[in-house]
Amino acid sequence: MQTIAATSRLAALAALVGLVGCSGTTTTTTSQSSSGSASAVAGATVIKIGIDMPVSGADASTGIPTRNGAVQAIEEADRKGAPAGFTFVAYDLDDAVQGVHDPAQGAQNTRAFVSDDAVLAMIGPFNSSVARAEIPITNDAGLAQISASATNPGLTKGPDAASLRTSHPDVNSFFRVCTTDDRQGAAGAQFARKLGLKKAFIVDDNETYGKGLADVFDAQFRSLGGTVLGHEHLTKGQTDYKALLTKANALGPDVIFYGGTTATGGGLLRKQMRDAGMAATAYLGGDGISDAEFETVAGDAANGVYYTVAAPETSKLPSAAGFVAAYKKRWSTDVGPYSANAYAAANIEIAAIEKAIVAGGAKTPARADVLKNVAATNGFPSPIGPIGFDKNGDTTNPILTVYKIANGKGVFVDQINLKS
Amino acid sequence: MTRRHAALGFLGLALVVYPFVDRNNSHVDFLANAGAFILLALGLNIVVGFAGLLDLGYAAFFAIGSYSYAMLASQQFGIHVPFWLMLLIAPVVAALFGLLLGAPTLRLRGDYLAIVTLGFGEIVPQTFLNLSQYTNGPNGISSLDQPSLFGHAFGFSATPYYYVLLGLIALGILAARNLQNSRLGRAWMAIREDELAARHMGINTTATKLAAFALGASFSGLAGVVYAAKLDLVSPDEFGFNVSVLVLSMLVLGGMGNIWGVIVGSFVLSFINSFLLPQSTSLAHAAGFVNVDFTNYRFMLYGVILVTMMLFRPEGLIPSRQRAAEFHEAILDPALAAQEQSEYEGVAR
Amino acid sequence: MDVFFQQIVNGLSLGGIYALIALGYTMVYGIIELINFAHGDVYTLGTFFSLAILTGLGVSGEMHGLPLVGVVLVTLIAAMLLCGLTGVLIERLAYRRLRNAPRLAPLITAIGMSFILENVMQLWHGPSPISFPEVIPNPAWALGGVEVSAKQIAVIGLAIVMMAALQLFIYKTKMGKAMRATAQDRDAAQLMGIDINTTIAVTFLIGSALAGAAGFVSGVYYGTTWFFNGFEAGLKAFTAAVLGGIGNVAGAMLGGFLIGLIEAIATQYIPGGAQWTNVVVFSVLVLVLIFRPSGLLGESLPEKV
Amino acid sequence: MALLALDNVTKAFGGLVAVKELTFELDAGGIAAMIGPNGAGKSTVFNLITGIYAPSSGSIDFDGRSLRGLRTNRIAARGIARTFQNIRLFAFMSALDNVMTGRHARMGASMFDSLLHTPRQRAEERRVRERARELLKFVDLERAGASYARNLPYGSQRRLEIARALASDPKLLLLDEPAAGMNPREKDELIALIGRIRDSGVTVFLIEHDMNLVMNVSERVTVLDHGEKIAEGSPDAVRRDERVIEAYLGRADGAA
Amino acid sequence: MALLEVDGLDAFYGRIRALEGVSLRVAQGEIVALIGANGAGKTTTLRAISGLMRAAKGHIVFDGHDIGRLGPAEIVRRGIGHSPEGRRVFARMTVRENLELGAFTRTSGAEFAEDFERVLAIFPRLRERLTQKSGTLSGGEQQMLAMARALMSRPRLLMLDEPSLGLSPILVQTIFRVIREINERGTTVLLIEQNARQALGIATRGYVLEVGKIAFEDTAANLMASEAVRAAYLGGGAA
Repeated sequence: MQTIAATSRLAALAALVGLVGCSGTTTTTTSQSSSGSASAVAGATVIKIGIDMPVSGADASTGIPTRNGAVQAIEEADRKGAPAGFTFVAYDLDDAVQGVHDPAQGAQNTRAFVSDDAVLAMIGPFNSSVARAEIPITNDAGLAQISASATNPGLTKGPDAASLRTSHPDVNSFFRVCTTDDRQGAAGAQFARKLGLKKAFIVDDNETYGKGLADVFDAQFRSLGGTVLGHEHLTKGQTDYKALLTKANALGPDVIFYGGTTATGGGLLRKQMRDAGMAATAYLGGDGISDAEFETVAGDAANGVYYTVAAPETSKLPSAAGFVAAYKKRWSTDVGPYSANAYAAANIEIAAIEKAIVAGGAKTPARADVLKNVAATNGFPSPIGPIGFDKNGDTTNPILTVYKIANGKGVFVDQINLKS
Repeated sequence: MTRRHAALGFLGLALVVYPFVDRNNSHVDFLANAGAFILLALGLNIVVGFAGLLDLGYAAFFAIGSYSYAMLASQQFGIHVPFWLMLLIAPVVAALFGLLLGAPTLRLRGDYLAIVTLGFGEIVPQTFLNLSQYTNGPNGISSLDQPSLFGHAFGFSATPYYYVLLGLIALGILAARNLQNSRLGRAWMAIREDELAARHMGINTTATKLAAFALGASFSGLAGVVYAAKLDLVSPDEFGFNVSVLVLSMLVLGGMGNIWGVIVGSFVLSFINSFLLPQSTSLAHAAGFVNVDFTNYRFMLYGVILVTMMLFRPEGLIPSRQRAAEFHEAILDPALAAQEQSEYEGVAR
Repeated sequence: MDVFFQQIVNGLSLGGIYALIALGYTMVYGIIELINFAHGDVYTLGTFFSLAILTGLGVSGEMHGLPLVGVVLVTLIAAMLLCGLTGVLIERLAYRRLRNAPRLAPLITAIGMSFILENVMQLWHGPSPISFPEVIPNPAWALGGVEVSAKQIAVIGLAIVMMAALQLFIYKTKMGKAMRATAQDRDAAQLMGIDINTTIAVTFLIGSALAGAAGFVSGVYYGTTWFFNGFEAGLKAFTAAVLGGIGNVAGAMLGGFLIGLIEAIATQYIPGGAQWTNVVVFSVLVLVLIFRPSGLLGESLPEKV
Repeated sequence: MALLALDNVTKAFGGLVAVKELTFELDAGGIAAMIGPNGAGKSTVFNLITGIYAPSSGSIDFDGRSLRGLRTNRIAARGIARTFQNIRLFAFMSALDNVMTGRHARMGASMFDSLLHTPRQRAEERRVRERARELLKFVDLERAGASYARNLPYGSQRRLEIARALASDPKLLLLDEPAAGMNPREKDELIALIGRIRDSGVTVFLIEHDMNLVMNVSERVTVLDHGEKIAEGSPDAVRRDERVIEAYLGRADGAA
Repeated sequence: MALLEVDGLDAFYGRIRALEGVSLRVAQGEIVALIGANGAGKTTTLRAISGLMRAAKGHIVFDGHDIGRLGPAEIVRRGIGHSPEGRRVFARMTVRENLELGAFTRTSGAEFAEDFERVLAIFPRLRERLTQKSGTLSGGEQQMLAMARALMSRPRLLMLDEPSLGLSPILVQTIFRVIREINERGTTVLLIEQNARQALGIATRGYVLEVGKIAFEDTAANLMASEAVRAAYLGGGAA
């Protein structure tokens, strides 16, 4: 008897999945048109652009502004008027679990995009480790995917990237509007040498992005004649780095290079350097520490820190001013380091979709057509300058910026264009 | 008996035809993921539900199963063991690790055992992360071999995995039921009830507990293989303490010791996790509450489930008769219980 | 050699925080044989409370002289009190009902409480790390090549003072004796006229208050925290309690300092040591439980007949 | 040759000597008893025989082989079964499952047999279930098979514990105060049951407080006081022994 | 009126009935012996009186007040001392600390000092062991400590559960002498003993428990002479 009861309850639940699943889809559709635009025409065909970002947890401070950039582009496009009979909506999902970006969650989100026929392109993810889980899926589905911020080189280049393109080895569906860590790491190493720093101690957070960045810096710094005294990986959740810093200090480094994010320890590491008697030692990191959080956590010790960002400085680009103002108006906060990137990425996809609609005689375009158009992007005007993609999906506009923190704010120091 | 068989048959049939009825791949994908967790829960149920050993590091065996597949069926070392063979190998590997951990620790008292397993659960993924020369560290191992059946590759559709899991769960249920009604199953129950008396029945308590550990681990290893193949990736941060607690919550919610309870518990929690919370979040966002994210509070939910269930219905929603009785009637005279406990601890070595 | 001694200082100051948390674990385990999983989160809550109090006092920067002493005392005591009350509340709501239930039940409840507390903190301050004002000036002194900062001295000192006070309390006061008696034999304690509900509540009060003190210290020392901070710290503190001999106050202190030292020494002397600290610490836990479950200072009682 | 032989066995806990230089033999067949006041060390003797404690000195032989160093489960497999002073049934298992568990040591099903329910395993289960039913019948519990052990009346629990012990086909059955808490009618039934067990060829060795029962069933009595053997012999002889009376009722002059 | 009156007590362990309608009374100044075989329910009766377990039915009236619903701590405060079976001294605490705990409900330091001296006068052996951990005491010393500890609450009724258990004959004599001494100093005693002759030897009256029920109740002298009691212990005598 008990088994029967159990079985029937199980069956009822199974039925419920179907129900909620269906209703879920419909509600999402209707609701998103409202979030997309008030001018959405009733009965218009909905085209969705998937957005996958970590918008909760430790990554939220950079994930949310990035998502906002993409959402803003979609809203603007819709307001401006999508091609007749169509309306654009954002379909955004969170890939953070328990406050930390999660590859499995990202993969699940991507599957949700792929299985929704209305999704013609996607933006995201934020993190490289998540991208690794997603690329095989978009590759399989032929869904154009542009990341604003995933900088790990292996996502687009070399055997690593090839291994991610499982289903269609000849087709690339993953693009990014940021430069890669090899460029960022190289830029960091160049800049460090330019400052005359000879001996580096490298610390990374043992995550895809941080370790990747640190590994490139490690190699580049050596090849530029520097000495690497040590290279250590942090344990997640650790808060006390004094022992590690004591170990580093004993070797007498000129600079601590940190590969990782503020959330994974970048700010604390800097803060504790002073306690470990290393206040005078230089500290250099990547874009992972390019957030306000870093200044908050490190406090006074933040001053003097250098970091690179894999994007041009928006204030230096006249094309950015309009975006920055609009962003502030829409979200009532300042732009994040990757907001403009995401905005640009979304616009590239929207343009590709519109082009496909026009070419296809106002029918809902196929994903393959959209993908083709995205891949063909060249000299696309954006707040971060003209954008084009090379055959790997990387931007042809590899401009990096170096900042130095002074009085608790990042100040432009140098712009490095690696194309030259 | 016939009604029960009919109900089961109907359920089975419904599950088999489901992907043909619901063409939404994300639903099938969800069900396949839920299936992996059902498999995990069935395994943990052997350890916690049957043998009464609290294992807080169960995700470690999941990791071991996943990494076995990733290392033995990918470009990583150029080894390409077929998926179907891995379904045999990985459970054995996981079981061996279960023995390795269990052998020295199973004489510990229940709560100490829980902590040791928790420690083990922390060490294993950290080790996979740190040994980056073999595991690619934080990047994990990607592009694993795609299973294929009669020349048809599984690809990225969830449907084939859904069927594989359906089959494995059916086998898992069968295995769990067989175990429960056997010499070994009785020995587990006996140990849970009274370890000292069990020894007097000629039961080798250490070996019997080890068997539970190894068998539970093997389920986890099996789930790991399928999960890794389906995700096409393993990375060290998928196997943390929260996964162990999630599976434990499934057991607590459904009813420890009851196979159907455990299945329902894991299904309900998977459903809430992967469907209800994200969908409600979307709804909230649509309604203008853009900063609401219900998925953030899934762990709050686990916590509430664990606490309220233990306080008010410790036997779970669909309890095993025996467990229900234990929780509700076992509150004997506390002094007597304490005395017996100390008496027993005095003699146990 | 300087590096070695520097690491000793690093290890001791890290261990001081573990020790303070471990005291609560050991007390609660001693009296009701429950691994109070939520204890690590009460510790984090201590940092959260301290931050709220400092914000309430309008403190956002370094203080000096008398105001410093006043602010530190007020914050410390208030955080301890609030954490203590939280502990009592947890015991009352979640554990008391299960005092005679099968052992798994309270342990599972404790895990649940831990998750609930973490999420409450997440609701409170969001999921990102939050920063803690620099209240205490932090001069450092070089002692023959070894750098010791004021905060490090404060951490180690506070841990030792707290433990000494706790020892005094447990051995010299009536309530302390009631706690020890209840820990050894609950029935016999009742026959002495000891109200065990009160005694257990007081144990939670004190243990949680010590975690609150640790939370305050950690806020001042690291200047940051986040809602999930307590999980790992709690686990390590529990390891410390087990290493020292669970139920033993001095053992918890010893274990805490040892775990801190092990972490520091492992970082220094294992190549790439920073990424192995957790593995090393949890291996210690596993090994201690296997080979010496009674811990370093644990008493092995004469066998009961 | 003796079935069970204790030779100069001493067991000390810390400073406390619970059993002191105890020597006695038990022949196969028949019913023997060990009596003595509370705390005399009787249960300790059982715990020594069943391997819960290791003797501090001395040796225990069973069926011609030493039990030294054997763990409890191995000793049970050798053919010594027991019941407990404070009933230790598997409270939340059915009576039938309790008895079937008692058969554990005589069953051959491996983990894989259990997992796969091999034909061999199924045949064995059938046999064991059949045997368990017989045993329940043997102790007059044939209708209690499906009940949880703990839901049975006290007297039935005692008998169930005996059935469980008998399930392993022991050569020697140790009964630790089997009549404790029983009413006179239950005691009579118990006496009859113990007789039937003896008749089935199992040697019975019991600890008992109830002298009536001891005198009625046992052929040989060993008296323990303060861990030492103070008398041994037929029930009648033991009952008349001054030291025994003194040990039990206390010294007469103590009352004065 | 009796100091303690127990009326129709029923108690259960799980579903097993341990006591069935147990009634007994102890008058001021008496020593009452409660005897019976193992498992008869003697310890359960004491545990119910001191509040360690709750009776399912019946009344327990102490000094005119119903104490059946009170917690053990309050019952101690009202004047019932209970030295439990198996001594249950706090093994990891010193003898002195054990005695201090015995006086837990008392607040007056002066009274404490007085009682401390009084108790040590009764048990001079304990004085030599004051700083020793009580777990290291011999069985007899532990028994003395358990009794001394119970006396430290200055109880009006002292309940002793098997005080002679496991003690050598010579120590048994001492213990019984002390019980009588305590009684003579004004404390009423309820005594559980398996050493029936000894117990009845010092008791005023006695009760015989059999399987959870009171089987006999009489003056100690009558019970001692009774064949039924003899039968209950040695068996066969009446047959």
